[in-house]
Amino acid sequence: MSVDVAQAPPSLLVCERSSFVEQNNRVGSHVEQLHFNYKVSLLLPECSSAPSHLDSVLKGFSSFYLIRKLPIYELLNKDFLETAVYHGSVYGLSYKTRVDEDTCVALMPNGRLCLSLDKYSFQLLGFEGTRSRFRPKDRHIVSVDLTNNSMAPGGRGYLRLLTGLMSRLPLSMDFLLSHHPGGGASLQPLLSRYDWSEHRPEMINQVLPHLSCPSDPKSCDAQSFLEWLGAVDADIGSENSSSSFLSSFVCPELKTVLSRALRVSICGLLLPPDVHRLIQEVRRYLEQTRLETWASLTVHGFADSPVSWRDNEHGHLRGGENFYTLLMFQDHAYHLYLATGAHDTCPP
Amino acid sequence: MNVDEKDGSGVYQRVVLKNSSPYHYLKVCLVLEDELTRLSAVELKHFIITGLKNLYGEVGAALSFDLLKYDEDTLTALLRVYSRGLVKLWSSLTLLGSYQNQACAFRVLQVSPFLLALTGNSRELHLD
Amino acid sequence: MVRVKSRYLLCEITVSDRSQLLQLDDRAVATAVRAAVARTHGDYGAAQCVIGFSVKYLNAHTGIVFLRFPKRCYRLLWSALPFITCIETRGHKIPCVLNCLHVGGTIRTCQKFLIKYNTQQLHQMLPKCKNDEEKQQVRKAILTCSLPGSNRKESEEDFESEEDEEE
Amino acid sequence: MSVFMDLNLTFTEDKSVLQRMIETAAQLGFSTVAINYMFEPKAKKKPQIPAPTPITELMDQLPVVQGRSRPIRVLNRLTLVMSDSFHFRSTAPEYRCFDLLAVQPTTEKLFHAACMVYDIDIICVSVTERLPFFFKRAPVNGAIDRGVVFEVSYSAAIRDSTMRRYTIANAISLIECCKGKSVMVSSAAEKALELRGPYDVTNLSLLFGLSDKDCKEAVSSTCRSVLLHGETRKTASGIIYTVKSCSEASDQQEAPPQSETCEAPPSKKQKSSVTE
Repeated sequence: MSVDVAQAPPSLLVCERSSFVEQNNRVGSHVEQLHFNYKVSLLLPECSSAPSHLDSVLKGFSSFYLIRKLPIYELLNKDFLETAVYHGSVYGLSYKTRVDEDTCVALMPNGRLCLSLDKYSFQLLGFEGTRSRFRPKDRHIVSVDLTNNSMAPGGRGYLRLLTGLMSRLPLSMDFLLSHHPGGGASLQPLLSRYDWSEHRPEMINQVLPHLSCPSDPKSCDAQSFLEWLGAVDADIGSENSSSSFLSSFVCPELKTVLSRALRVSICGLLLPPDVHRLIQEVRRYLEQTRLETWASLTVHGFADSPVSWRDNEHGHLRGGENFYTLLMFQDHAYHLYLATGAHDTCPP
Repeated sequence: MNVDEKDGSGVYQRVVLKNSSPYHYLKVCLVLEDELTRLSAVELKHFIITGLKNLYGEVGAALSFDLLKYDEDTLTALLRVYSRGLVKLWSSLTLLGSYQNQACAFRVLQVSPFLLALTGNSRELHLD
Repeated sequence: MVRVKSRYLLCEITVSDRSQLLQLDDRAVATAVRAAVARTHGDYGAAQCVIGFSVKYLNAHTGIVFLRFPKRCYRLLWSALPFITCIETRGHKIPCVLNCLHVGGTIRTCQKFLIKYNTQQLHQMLPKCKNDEEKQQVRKAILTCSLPGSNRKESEEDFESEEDEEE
Repeated sequence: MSVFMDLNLTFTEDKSVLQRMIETAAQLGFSTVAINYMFEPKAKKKPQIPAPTPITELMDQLPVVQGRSRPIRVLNRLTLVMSDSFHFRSTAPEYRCFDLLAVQPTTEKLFHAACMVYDIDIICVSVTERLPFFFKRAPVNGAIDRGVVFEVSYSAAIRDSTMRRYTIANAISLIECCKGKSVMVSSAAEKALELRGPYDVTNLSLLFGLSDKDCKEAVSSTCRSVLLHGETRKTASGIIYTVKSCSEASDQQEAPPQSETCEAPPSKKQKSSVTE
């Protein structure tokens, strides 16, 4: 039982290189499968303001609702199921809960309800679930498909879960909810019963002057490119010499200096369809510009979501990072980097 | 490091890298008893090196890490350290208890193998 | 019953003037090792040798020393040994180098190694002998080299350790 | 996995220091803290056990835990520093005012008794001196079976270099002995700046020889089982629970049970829920 102090926690990085024109490219499915996005940040080199078509997409991200103290059994409400969940594209995630400490709940667009419970709550709930992959002894995952026959209102499984959530484990928590096109109408009956507020994703535009950047991102190695991108996002200067006392961080080799670059970031509960639309518009933008250029898009998932890609379990050991970076070029080629932390399954 | 490569037609390429990140990044904030005390970046780095030297001796003091960014007003810094040195650096930050005879504490706000993750922490989402 | 696992390091203290060796004692060596560990590995290293570290045996004539480290961290502690440049005893500083000859799991294996090592040394001494009398003595010494056991003999060479501690 | 707890904030007379400490703990993400009243019985004289200050007197409004919508939970705990066996009186009614009861034995005999006999929740491991005795497997395993938890506190390691060596050394020898089970790491902080965040503590416990998983348990699940164990002491093995109906019993401090039934040893049921 010796512990090595020199050991770092594990991480995972998947690099994918392909082209949008390729039939079996998987960008679309990757985007769809990361359901709960917290932040999208876009970097456009040699651009000072986004063209109108791009701007409208950026501003057109769906708004989302915050419901305070929502009892979870309300998600099993018959009317709510019929007006919203069965139609698909309802995104719900518990807010101000931590996946490594508390109970977390996620409602996925495919109608799947996922509860990540600690051992004691799981025993109280009395509904079948599976052991957590990462903390098998004290965390259990209950994942049910609400669109399934057995979970139809009145069915046995349905009643069991409903009574469990109503009497044995009366969970109630702050909940983020959104519905794809537009959100509104189908969620209104549910919202009207509780204290709720509507939120718009928060957008920040920034033009970065004189940015040193790797001259050929296509051939740049994944780790150093991601590091450079992170440095741009965090406003870290890379004008060090490698022998400097404070920091030896430098821009990857063969660098050029961009006269300017546009950085846009959006925060909130962001929906995959919106991200997908943004990608299409960025591609259009790349086609239209005459400059030999590229664009990068980073999408961060929620650290405390019980699922990351698809319905793969997601955990939080030291940081619950799950994000992907899409690097797009003019010739429709793309690089996709999917990264996860220690308690996470390999992205599909 | 583990690389598993599926190379289809030559156009589609997928590589899975396990624990490939050479560095870990920490976002830390120094809290001092006297809130008016300010440190320069060089002082902060020296202070951290002292901490490493106390806990891990000369071997620890030789551990190289970078101060990527430092905000003197909030005493918040971004550190980069080789993955092998993460536990050492982090624990020595934890055990640093005094700066020039006044009590202090390092609050480690976030740790990640990816620098990008530090700017997209969903735990910072405040809606009220 | 679970055994406390240890590693025994068999080291040779090399000094320029062999007579200085006689001034050494267990405590001086232990202090020197502790100080070196604390210097190179700080409080963390020092904490590792609070419990489980001891100088098991010191032969002040040959400069052979047995160090006992906990198995969990012996590599860490071992790495500090080359940084010992002098041992302080009774106010004197004896400049020396600790040369690690063998690492074993029990004292017995270390002892076996030590006997082999000493036999080798004696063999090397043999050609250098000036007169027959010396040669005879060395030959006799080689013959008496054996593990202290059933028919062990006291010899003038003092490499056997009296203690044979199996835990 | 349950919420993060720090079951050892040292009590001081100065209310503002205590309030700052509780606020800082909430800010760092601890959901439950316990205020620790250290008590060292003096020889011969009949010891006077301090009465805990009610939480409501301490703070008007409890601070909200960082990133969560609920307030922090504050408990009371008594730690007896024992140098003789008569210092522990198993039936002392004063003990009932506390949610948790801890003992810091200073001799091997007392350590053995604390592990095997005394009806307590926590055994503190001294971190300010070289251990006066070695840990033996038998009593340690006995304690684990009974659901008693060992505590290592880290704030002494922040204060001083020598203490740091003893903290690490003593913690390592404890954890070698109990294989990382039933160990809780707490602060024993005397002021707010000696508190560290839960993830920092997790990382620090790696130095004590705990595995990645046990580290996180040391500040969460293990603490939770301590709380449950503390409840069994108050409520007759967790089976019978009596509350005086007339008194205004706050949710922080239940009125002491009426009968002596609560002195029964923790039942099998509790044992399994703690060690699982």
